[in-house]
Amino acid sequence: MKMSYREAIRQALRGALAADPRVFLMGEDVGKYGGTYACSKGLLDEFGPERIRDTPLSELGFVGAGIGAALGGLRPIVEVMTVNFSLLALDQIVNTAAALRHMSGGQFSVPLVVRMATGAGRQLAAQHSHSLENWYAHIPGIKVLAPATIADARGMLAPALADPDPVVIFEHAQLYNLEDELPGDFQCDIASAAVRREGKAVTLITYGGSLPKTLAAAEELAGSGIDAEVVDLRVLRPLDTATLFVSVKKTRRAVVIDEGWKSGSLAAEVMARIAEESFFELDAPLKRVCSAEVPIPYAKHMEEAALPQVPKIVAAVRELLGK
Amino acid sequence: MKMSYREAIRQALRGALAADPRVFLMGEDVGKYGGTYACSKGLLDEFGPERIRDTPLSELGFVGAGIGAALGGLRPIVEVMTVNFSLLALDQIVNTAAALRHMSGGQFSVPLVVRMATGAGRQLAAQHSHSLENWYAHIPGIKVLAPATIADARGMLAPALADPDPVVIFEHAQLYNLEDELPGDFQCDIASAAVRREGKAVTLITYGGSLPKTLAAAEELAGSGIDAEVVDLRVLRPLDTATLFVSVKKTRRAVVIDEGWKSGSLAAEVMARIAEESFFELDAPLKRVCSAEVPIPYAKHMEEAALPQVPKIVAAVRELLGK
Amino acid sequence: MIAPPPSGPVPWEQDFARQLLFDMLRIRRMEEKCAELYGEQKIRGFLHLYIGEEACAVGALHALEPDDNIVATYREHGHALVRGVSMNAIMAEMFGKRDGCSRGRGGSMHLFDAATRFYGGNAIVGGGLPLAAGFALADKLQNMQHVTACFFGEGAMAEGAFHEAMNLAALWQLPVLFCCENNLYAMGTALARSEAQTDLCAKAAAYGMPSMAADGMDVVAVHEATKLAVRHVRDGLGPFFLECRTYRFRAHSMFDPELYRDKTEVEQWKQRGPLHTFSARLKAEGKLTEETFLALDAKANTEVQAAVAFAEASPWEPIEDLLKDVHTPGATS
Amino acid sequence: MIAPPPSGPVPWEQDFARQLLFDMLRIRRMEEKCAELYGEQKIRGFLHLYIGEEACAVGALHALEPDDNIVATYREHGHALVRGVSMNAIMAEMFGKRDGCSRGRGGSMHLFDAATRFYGGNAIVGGGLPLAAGFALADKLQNMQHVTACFFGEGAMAEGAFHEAMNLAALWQLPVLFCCENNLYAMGTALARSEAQTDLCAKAAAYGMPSMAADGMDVVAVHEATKLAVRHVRDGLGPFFLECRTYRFRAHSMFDPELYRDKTEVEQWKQRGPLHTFSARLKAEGKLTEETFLALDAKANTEVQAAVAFAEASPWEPIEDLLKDVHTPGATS
Ligand SMILES: Cc1ncc(C[n+]2csc(CCOP(=O)(O)OP(=O)(O)O)c2C)c(N)n1
Ligand SMILES: Cc1ncc(C[n+]2csc(CCOP(=O)(O)OP(=O)(O)O)c2C)c(N)n1
Ligand SMILES: [Mg+2]
Ligand SMILES: [Mg+2]
Repeated sequence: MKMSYREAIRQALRGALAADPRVFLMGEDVGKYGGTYACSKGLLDEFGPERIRDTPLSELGFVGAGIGAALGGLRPIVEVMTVNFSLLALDQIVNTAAALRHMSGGQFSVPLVVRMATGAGRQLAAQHSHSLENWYAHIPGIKVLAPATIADARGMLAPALADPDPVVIFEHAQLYNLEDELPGDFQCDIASAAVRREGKAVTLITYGGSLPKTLAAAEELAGSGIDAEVVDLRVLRPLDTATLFVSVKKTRRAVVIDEGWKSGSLAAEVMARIAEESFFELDAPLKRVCSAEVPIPYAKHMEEAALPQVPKIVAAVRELLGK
Repeated sequence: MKMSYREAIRQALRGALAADPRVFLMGEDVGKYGGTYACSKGLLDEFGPERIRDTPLSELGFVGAGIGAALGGLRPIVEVMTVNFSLLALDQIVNTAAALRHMSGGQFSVPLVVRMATGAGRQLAAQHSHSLENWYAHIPGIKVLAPATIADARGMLAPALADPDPVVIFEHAQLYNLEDELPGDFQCDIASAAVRREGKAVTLITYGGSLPKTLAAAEELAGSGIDAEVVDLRVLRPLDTATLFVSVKKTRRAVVIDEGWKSGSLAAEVMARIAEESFFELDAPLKRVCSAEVPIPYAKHMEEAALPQVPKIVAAVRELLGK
Repeated sequence: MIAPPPSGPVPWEQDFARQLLFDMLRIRRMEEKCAELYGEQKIRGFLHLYIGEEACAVGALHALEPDDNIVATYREHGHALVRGVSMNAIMAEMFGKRDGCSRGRGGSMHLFDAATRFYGGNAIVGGGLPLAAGFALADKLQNMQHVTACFFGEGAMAEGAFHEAMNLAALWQLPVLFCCENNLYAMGTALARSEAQTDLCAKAAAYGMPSMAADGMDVVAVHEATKLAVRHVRDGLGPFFLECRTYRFRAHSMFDPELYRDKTEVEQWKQRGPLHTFSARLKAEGKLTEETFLALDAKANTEVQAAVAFAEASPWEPIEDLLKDVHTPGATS
Repeated sequence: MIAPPPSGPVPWEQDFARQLLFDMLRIRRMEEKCAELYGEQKIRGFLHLYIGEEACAVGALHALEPDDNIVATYREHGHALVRGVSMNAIMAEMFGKRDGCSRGRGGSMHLFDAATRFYGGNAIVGGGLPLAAGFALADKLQNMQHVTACFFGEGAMAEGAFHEAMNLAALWQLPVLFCCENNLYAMGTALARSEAQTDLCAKAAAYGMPSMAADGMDVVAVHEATKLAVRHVRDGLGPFFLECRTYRFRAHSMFDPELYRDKTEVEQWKQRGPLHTFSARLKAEGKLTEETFLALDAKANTEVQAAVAFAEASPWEPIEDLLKDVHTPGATS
């Protein structure tokens, strides 16, 4: 069945709410407004205002309340409208949700799911275009997911809710309108990376909103005889490095594509892992295509220039291969 | 003259306040209490409550007020007691201080200095032991400094204040009691890394609170004939990679020591830069010694086990060199 | 809470009254055009229209001086315009062009203008409030009798940033005018579903801060209230909280399906629209004729057309300049 | 603001009165020992003593039920103890030992105990408040008549987290008892230098939340006030704000040089110390003899000695378990 990423998220939410009375959705405008990205449209009518809970503008407050509710026996899905506003809630996520289990000597699990839109590409300018996935991926005690396909959009929520510990899900805002076939069995793990395209010449490693661009680049490269393998990280913390190492062992070259700003990016972590563990498998330097180090500008041509794009990925691979 | 890191910071503050009437210090307990780490002891009496300004517990509010005051013509030094509490202020730092100049088309500079203590090692447990330097080093629009010596503690504040853009200074809490000779000329740049020890066998790259440990490890290694070069990053954003590359070209091996949690660390960024630019200069995989991926525990033996320590650095180098 | 001044005949010279009417018209016509241009994809990203709320910015900003500081939100076209940013520069900014007031870097949500001390243009709800306290602190420490006027929506009052800034301003007696544009909705969330206490002035009382509520649909009420408030602040008596009760006639942004409110509610508020009620009042008082009104309206439309032409003609910023202005050029460090 | 109950003779059975006195003694003796042990470097990190404030935790917690949730701060030894966490487990935790209530992972600032629903132990000022709202939301949605009691200092009230949590609790009518321990200082910052409005109950009014101020040096006043407050919350009438006016006799932490307050101020407050005033009152009313008092005190000291011995004897957590409990074991994903 063909469906949009948005609809896949919506069905995942609906399924989770129907399956477990402890599950509820909470966040700014998830209810009456129908969700900023319309992911929760219709759910208020179906599940009522207690379980589709509109919050005031209080990111720190309602994320913290989500943690408390999780400790209190519920299974909250907290929607922080976008990663940009999650900066206001980081204290609760890092200092409480992520740390609580360990600092209580293992007494409390925090079964909280936090969802947020991420990324640029819609001309929303500097304060609405962050890709801070690597900030979250840096924090012990949480899992970080980046569904990049319709199947993962549909499938990742259930295992995230089943996980007894906090899980943060990044939905790239550019993906909501993506349409694709939803496989009959969309159940999935939240532990492994996925090879989205097999190839032998180079490994392209990416996640989230950059996956479609990377696949398009791989197609273009295939046209000129360069056979790229594409690995979708899917899970940003903990990283499934085994899958990466197998691929790099085969291709002996890797380029990482990551919408985060270059310095301090998740791309750097992936490169570091390879440089630590697969150094002798490499025939060439590691490369990355990241966002330019600039607050994302509004003007379309400037924004495009700031983000990873198909031609840049293609060029990076060609440069690496000397072709 | 011998002095402590704390005293060097205090003299830097005093010098800055005396030199420019636009400079003022603001933060929790900087005044009457004398500063949590006693860095501002005596300054209230000398400069008065307008310029040594105690704030309520409102990290988001007073950091934002610092930005406004900087725009309004002053030169605020905002002390966020520790990086742990700066999580509450990140929105203002990232979405306003760092972005304002670019998103206004270059109309406004934000000459703000934010100081904060960082790091673990004092048994303060999970919520008081963060090393989030790489979060800050990820953000375009700010500079990030990590004075690790008495000279830098004394010297870095003046160029930071002279910088028209926001500068974040990390003072490692374990360094405050460090004593050393203050050179007569402590003026310094806030652009370059520094080679703190010359050597030929391996490059040890570090910053902040890990510098003393790394130097101690280098001494120990020297005892068994391993001659390590030690590079202190000093400036975490933008990275002075030229100095790193020169060193790696000489030693052909590098180990990065970073108190941040391993995944997504600044160490990863340093490794990525080397793997991109100096790959063919390397004779061995890159290595790093970081904090274990765990909220820092209270018990002394557990905390020590979680952090980079001299023996771990020594062991990592030996492993790399096969000695 | 201080009582608002009594209503009555418009207590202004004819020229001043017409100026304020004209400013409201300029905002209205400019934004109507913006909505059109959004449809044509000339303007992109988020676009938050101020239509219906014009009396707030016009009434308030005309009570301020050129040296005062203005801090606003993503719904700030009107504030920028009334403050004196040229319509050309605003329009070019929304087009993403080089002659935009933020060189195309900011777009609709990030209008900035150093010359008029217009400090944006902040797309983080509540983000401007701490900033405003800082401006006022700078003015106070430098012994300057400026006022910093900070505009924000009622939705922002649930954010911690609001409370921290209010406390700092009141504690340090900073010259800030906190100007809440209470349009009853934060996106789709009605005030009563976001605030336990819907009497917003009660929040100012929690900081010992004087406050006043004004009819935000009436430019006279807003202006007279703001004058009193500004007097208080400029006299060094500390910050002031002003609530302007208003309503937005349009959707929150161009993406909003408006599922959360009744058409009839919107229609009722439209009957109180700031433009036609004020012009009717001026006419009734003999301070305006239909002819003059039409002339003002035509003048506003001409300005809009010129602004669109200007924006169209303005060049794109060269891509090579992408990294420009991340840092201040020539910074020596 | 609701008026506190009138003072008068201690309105309690003798046993109950002695129990509360004993609990205050237990806290006092335990913490005096902690200070000593800090000097001996048995306890490290930050240690925030509650000495002087014992009436607050003792009075308040005795008004709560076992199924209620408790959320506290880094100054929580007393709360943990009165709530029923064993002194052994508390002391072992401060020693960093395996039998500590947080297995030595948390230390003084992070006491936790699932069995007594004692949820810490939060070292981020204001950090516990949103959490408390969440517990209460869970109880409300699950139709459980529990109360969540959240303790915090007056310094926390300047944090955005306080305001966001107060608003959520009031807006959703959540069963939270907000219990502010106003000891007049946040580290070195006196209340009047951190809050524009020093009448803290006025802040509750800004959320339409009922409130009461009690004499936090008087365990009777605190207990009676808390009973009323808890009744209100448990009856489903929404959250309640209780201010306990108290004072800490010791430094903020073991690093504090106490430059910010006069010795005489401290001495004056000590005259109102909760232990000796309450025992004097009980004696005057014939509910306590000096003998009984000494017996209780001896019993408390015995408990302390045993706790220290227990902590000493407890093994260290093996270093191999460093990464244990970052995630829940056996999580399948
Ligand atoms: C911190 C933050 N959270 C959420 C948003 C998304 N958002 C943008 S505007 C808005 C509603 C704000 O309402 P209000 O403050 O009343 O202003 P209005 O739009 O009505 O003028 C929301 C939720 C944001 N921009 N910033
Ligand atoms: C968010 C945050 N900022 C700063 C600190 C440092 N700090 C710890 S306790 C404290 C004072 C808190 O005062 P109050 O809330 O009155 O509680 P009290 O210590 O008086 O019990 C401060 C500033 C912190 N722990 N968390
Ligand atoms: Mg609004
Ligand atoms: Mg206090």
